[in-house]
Amino acid sequence: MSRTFDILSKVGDEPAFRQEIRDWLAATVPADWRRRWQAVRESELKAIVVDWLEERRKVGLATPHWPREWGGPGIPFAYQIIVYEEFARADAPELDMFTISLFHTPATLFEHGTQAQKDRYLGGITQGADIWCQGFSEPGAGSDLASLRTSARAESGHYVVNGQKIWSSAAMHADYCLLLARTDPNGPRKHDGISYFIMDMKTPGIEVRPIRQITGEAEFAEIFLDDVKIPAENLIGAEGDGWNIAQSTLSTERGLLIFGAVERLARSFELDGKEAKDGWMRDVQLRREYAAFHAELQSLRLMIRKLLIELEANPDKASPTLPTYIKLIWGPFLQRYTEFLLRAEGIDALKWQPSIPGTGHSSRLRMNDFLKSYGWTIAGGSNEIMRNIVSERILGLPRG
Amino acid sequence: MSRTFDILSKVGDEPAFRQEIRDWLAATVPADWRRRWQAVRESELKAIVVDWLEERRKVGLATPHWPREWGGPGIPFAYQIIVYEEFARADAPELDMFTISLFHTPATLFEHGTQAQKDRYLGGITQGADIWCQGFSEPGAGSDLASLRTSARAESGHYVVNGQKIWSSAAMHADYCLLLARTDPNGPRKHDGISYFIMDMKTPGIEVRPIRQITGEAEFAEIFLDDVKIPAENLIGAEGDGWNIAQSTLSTERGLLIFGAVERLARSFELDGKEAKDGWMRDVQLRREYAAFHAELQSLRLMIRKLLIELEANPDKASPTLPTYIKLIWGPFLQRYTEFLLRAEGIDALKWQPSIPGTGHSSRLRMNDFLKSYGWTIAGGSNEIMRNIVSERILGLPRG
Amino acid sequence: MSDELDPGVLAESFAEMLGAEWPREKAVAWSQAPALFAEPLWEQMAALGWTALTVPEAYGGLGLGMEAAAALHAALGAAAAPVPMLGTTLAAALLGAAGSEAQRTKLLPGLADGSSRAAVAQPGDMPIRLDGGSVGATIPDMIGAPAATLLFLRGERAGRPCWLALPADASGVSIAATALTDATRTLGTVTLDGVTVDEDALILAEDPAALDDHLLRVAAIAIAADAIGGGEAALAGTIDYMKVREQFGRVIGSFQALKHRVADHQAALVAARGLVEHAAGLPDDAPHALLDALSAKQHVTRTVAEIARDCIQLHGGVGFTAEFFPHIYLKRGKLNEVLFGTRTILLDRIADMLEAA
Amino acid sequence: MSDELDPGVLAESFAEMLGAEWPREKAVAWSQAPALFAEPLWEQMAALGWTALTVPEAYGGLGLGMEAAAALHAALGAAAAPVPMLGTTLAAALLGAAGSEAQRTKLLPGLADGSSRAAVAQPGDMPIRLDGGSVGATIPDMIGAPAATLLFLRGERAGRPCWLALPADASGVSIAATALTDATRTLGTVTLDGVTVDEDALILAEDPAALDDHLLRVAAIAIAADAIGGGEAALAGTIDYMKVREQFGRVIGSFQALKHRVADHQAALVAARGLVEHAAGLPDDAPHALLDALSAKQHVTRTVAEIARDCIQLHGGVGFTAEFFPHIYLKRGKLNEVLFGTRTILLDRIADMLEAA
Repeated sequence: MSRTFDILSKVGDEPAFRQEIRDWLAATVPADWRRRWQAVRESELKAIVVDWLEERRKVGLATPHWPREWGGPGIPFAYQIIVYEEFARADAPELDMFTISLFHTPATLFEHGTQAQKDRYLGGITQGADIWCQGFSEPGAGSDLASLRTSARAESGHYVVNGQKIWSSAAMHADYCLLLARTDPNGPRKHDGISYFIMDMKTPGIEVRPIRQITGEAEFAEIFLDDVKIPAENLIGAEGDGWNIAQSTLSTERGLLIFGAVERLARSFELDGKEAKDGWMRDVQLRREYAAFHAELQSLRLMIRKLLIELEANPDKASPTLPTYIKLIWGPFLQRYTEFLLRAEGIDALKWQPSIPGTGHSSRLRMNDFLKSYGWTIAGGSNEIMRNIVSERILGLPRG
Repeated sequence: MSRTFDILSKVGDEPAFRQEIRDWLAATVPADWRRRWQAVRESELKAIVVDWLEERRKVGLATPHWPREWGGPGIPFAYQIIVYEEFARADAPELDMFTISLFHTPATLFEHGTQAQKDRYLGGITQGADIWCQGFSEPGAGSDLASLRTSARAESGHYVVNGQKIWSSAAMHADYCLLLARTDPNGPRKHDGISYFIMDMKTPGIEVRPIRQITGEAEFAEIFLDDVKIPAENLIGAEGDGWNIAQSTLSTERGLLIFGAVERLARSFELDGKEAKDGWMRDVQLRREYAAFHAELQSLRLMIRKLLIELEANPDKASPTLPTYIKLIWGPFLQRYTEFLLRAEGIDALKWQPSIPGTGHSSRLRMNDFLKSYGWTIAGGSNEIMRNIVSERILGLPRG
Repeated sequence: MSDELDPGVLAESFAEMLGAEWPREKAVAWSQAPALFAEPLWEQMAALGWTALTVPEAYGGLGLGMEAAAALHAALGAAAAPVPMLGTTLAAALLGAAGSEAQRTKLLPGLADGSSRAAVAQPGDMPIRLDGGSVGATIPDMIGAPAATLLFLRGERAGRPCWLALPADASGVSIAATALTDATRTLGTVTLDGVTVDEDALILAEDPAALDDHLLRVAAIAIAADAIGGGEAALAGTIDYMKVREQFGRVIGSFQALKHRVADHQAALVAARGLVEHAAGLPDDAPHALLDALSAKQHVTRTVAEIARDCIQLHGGVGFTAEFFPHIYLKRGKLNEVLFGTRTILLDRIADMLEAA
Repeated sequence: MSDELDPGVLAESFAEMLGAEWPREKAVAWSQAPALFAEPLWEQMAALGWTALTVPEAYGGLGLGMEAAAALHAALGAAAAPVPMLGTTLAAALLGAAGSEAQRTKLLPGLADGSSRAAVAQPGDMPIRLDGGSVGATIPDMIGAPAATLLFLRGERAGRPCWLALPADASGVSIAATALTDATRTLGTVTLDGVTVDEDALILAEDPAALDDHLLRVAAIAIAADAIGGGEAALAGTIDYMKVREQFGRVIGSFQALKHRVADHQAALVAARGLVEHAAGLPDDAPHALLDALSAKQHVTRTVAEIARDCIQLHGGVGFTAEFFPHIYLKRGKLNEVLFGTRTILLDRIADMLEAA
């Protein structure tokens, strides 16, 4: 425990880098963290997650995929992949609560933010523990995001925002919000007239109401906006450019999030088989079903690795279709696999336990993982939308 | 063999009726008929089928479901069901080639034909062996039947017909055709202006070209119509009433056809399990899959029996939705079951053999049955159309 | 069943009362703050005679059969009602088939008037050794035990299977509740520690295997009925939602890809209901009575669980929240798949029966 | 594989030639009047060096590896080409792994130049007893045997597995063809009646089990590649059809319910292709080389057969006729599922390997 680690100094020597992370994880991640995180109250959750972020920060891995310009370690993509692989392999806690902070906020600000915005906000993530949330979806604008109705009325030096946002992950913990609102209700198409803002969550007029999920957790919330004043300098990009900027926000997690999720499942998959050695793995049929999932899981890992390799080689030339295919396959796969485990494990799998924060979609609480898998097929563009995209934009079939 | 049978005299005593049919079938259906029918050339097929029709005629069962007014035996519906049950149970040959003659022609003529038409044509079925076919679908009008383009131009005393029909079962053997053609190309909706004709297949200008199916057989054909003259008295109903009459033609087989098919499959299903006793029924997984199909097969049999009972009680009050559900479920079930047999039986199931006429969808040639199952999901309103009907007409979801 | 009551009429009256007394809002509220069972609802059911449905008339019941029971369980499934009716149906069947006159007289009236709530052991449960003296045993995962006043446990005396009927508050009996994801039912581990079992607590069947099959059949029908009711309610509610929820300027129920899925679900439910009604309508001694009940149970519970899954997806985001109803049916549906024999166990048994036929 | 040839470039040249020489019309015509194999096409393949692909350079081949072979088999699958290439790939692998120098010198050049056509026994085939004297045996269901000039059969001498290489026209050898529903391949029963087996016909592996695994891996990759090529061609052709076929005044490709099915198929094929390419790209001695090949084979052949089924349905009526192409891919796809191990057999083996890992 007293050993010091210098992971970043190993960049340039992949095996050494991997070994150093592995050693650090072994020394740092408590064997019983799942039990401890599971026991924590919702109100204390942020503190324990921030503690883990701080641990990561000590070895420069709070924001492992951030370039140096953003204040990150600036390690090559291959090394970022190693980080995520080893975190998954060691079952290190995920930083779900920081997903927007770590991925969407920097990508958006770096490409579209002013220098002042970057200076002011990126540091709160690299050096602090600012939590960001996303204010995109609305009750009437889910899959059809462009029809959003939250309005931002320009007044002198600020905008006045009114409306309602939904499905905003970690909003109840958030310091800031990436907000889409309509500044021009008379745009020729509904995509027009949407603008993109940074909203301080402490501003008066904001009410956050957690949404209880079917797993019992409340990971996301509704945000009610009642005459919320946002300073004009918090506009990102030009007025009316919100839709385009949002597209890049949504596409900039570069596969690493889903990569982490799938690698965590791969670890869990292996354990599932081993733990069932004297259980359902003795049943010819269930054993075959398990073996068949292996191919599907491998095919997903291969697709994601291919995407990551392409992105590393040249982000602009990476396949624009692979992310869509990956999203379309991953959610239903996860649903079928977790459903298989319910069937294989019988009544035990149906017992209720509090969910375990930080375990993503592989908490190994069977029913929770099964239920939570619907997050992948509904959120972030439902699979129905993905099928429209594949058939129309990729395969060239006409709109109905 | 020398015993004489009087099946119809047993009406009024169900067990005796059933036993008499059973005895007659045992005495009459040759044990090796499948082998013999399989060996017959396409050109000789009609003769062997007619022989079997004649056998049935001897005991009054050529047209078992026909009322006395049509020249049939006029037995109660419960007894008709027994006939079809026992034919299936004994694996008696089906009269596929006579499907239109036995079901669609009488239903159409009896409800919509003139007395002269009934007198002239029904006798050719009850006493002769007239084969009828159906000239409904066209290459450009399949699921969308109402868009048919074959034209019938009225001249003095006759119509002149030009166009092309497709998917016409047994057309190469047929004496007559139930033809839909457009008499008025300027109807307000495409359903209008369609008329319904009896067409003598010996009329000059008709060319029949068999269509080879994916099983290798040619059970149906294309019909090319080049200035074919149809006498005006062969119009059924009024000019322009064709669409409505066709709807009743299509809905009047009263469940007995699909009942027969499902009962035949039930017989085959039982045999499949028994014959695999020392084969795939020893594999835990395949055995469970087989057991699971049992429930599905039972559910279909129950739905069909329910429909038949309702029809017997009061045809006008029978569920209008059950036939749609049955059709929607039966085809995919048959596909999954026959596909299961392919998997269970391995390479043997993939060997080619000539198809066996008269065995319907249970020839027990595995690949043939599998391929032929697509007849049920494509023909007579594809399952896609059925799903539209269920969702729109039954569940009240709006059109897209 | 009695000739006097049409199961269709019964079903309507069940649905009417539950629609009024256990509307969807209550089911949703319950899922977020469950208790052991909905006591006021149970009392109303008892007042209406529902708990007496299959109890013989001589013991304060209505003497109806499995068709009526199936109609009731389907209605309770449709409402996702948190009441321990399965225990009553099973206990009535157990006592009716093998209880002594004294046991019936003692226990059936309480079941009939709802003052007793029963939990009945499942087929796989380890029997309790009863070869003398006081009894110690642990029976894990007993459905309904935490809400029960009366436990029916599997025993074995001198190598011969039997049942024992124990009050849940008998000396030495303790019940530890295990939380379930399906908040409408309860599960518990029953521990017997130095329990004295009187002779009159033993239910001795002439043919214990036949009794097991009888109870399995009753359980299969009751659970299949619960499932079909739940599946129909979940799909109907989803279709209603699809008629009002708009995206891209259209109600989502107008999208053909969704319509086709819903059409398949609807057809599957119609077929599945036929299996349940058929199995429930067979006489106890019909040749395929057990086969058809198990076939229905494995098929219907699976079909409904699959449909309930898709109801979540068809709802989109709100389907993922505890505030909408689909998850209630999915969780109840998943438990139905497992209770009284998982699909693999039942299919093995069905295959045995098909082979023996 | 050799560093000199990019499998993508190879794949393009394969597709180009087959597109010109074995267009869909020929495949459809062949399905209605098949022969043993398409001789002119085979000769062109030989002339272009395709039959020499994996034969070592020292024996007249190109010395390429499984990545190149996979590209070729995928192209042949896409064209549904009726050529016995699987036999060549397997025979080259067998001789390469275990043939003596004399056997390689004698047999490989003929395979490379296409003058020999091989059929290679499958894993489950009963080995021929070779314990002296003349040999009699029957080997049923040997894929490619009717079109072969050279047979590679499983033998056993003194309890030890081996292979024997026999000319198809050797004295005492007869081959009875069995018609297949997939008209692009052949199947036959090989009978040996008083056949003299010379010592130099025996192929003796140091580690027969390892050789079996090697051949199984090669077969699995070649068949999975054939399948993915077929699946992609079937789906692409179906999508083309959906863009022109009209019903209800719209091209059927605009119906959302059909579009969503096609989108799922497309995604499944992209994922499946990744498995094939990955398995083909692994070195022979990679730890998971066999596991990944078998996993790919079972998954890809099943996925493609399912998609080919739906291509029939998506075509509607014409999909049911021999004049349209989907049935060709379905039949070839169904045979691919079975060859060199059905899914159940492979999954049992995969589960063993996963447990041992």
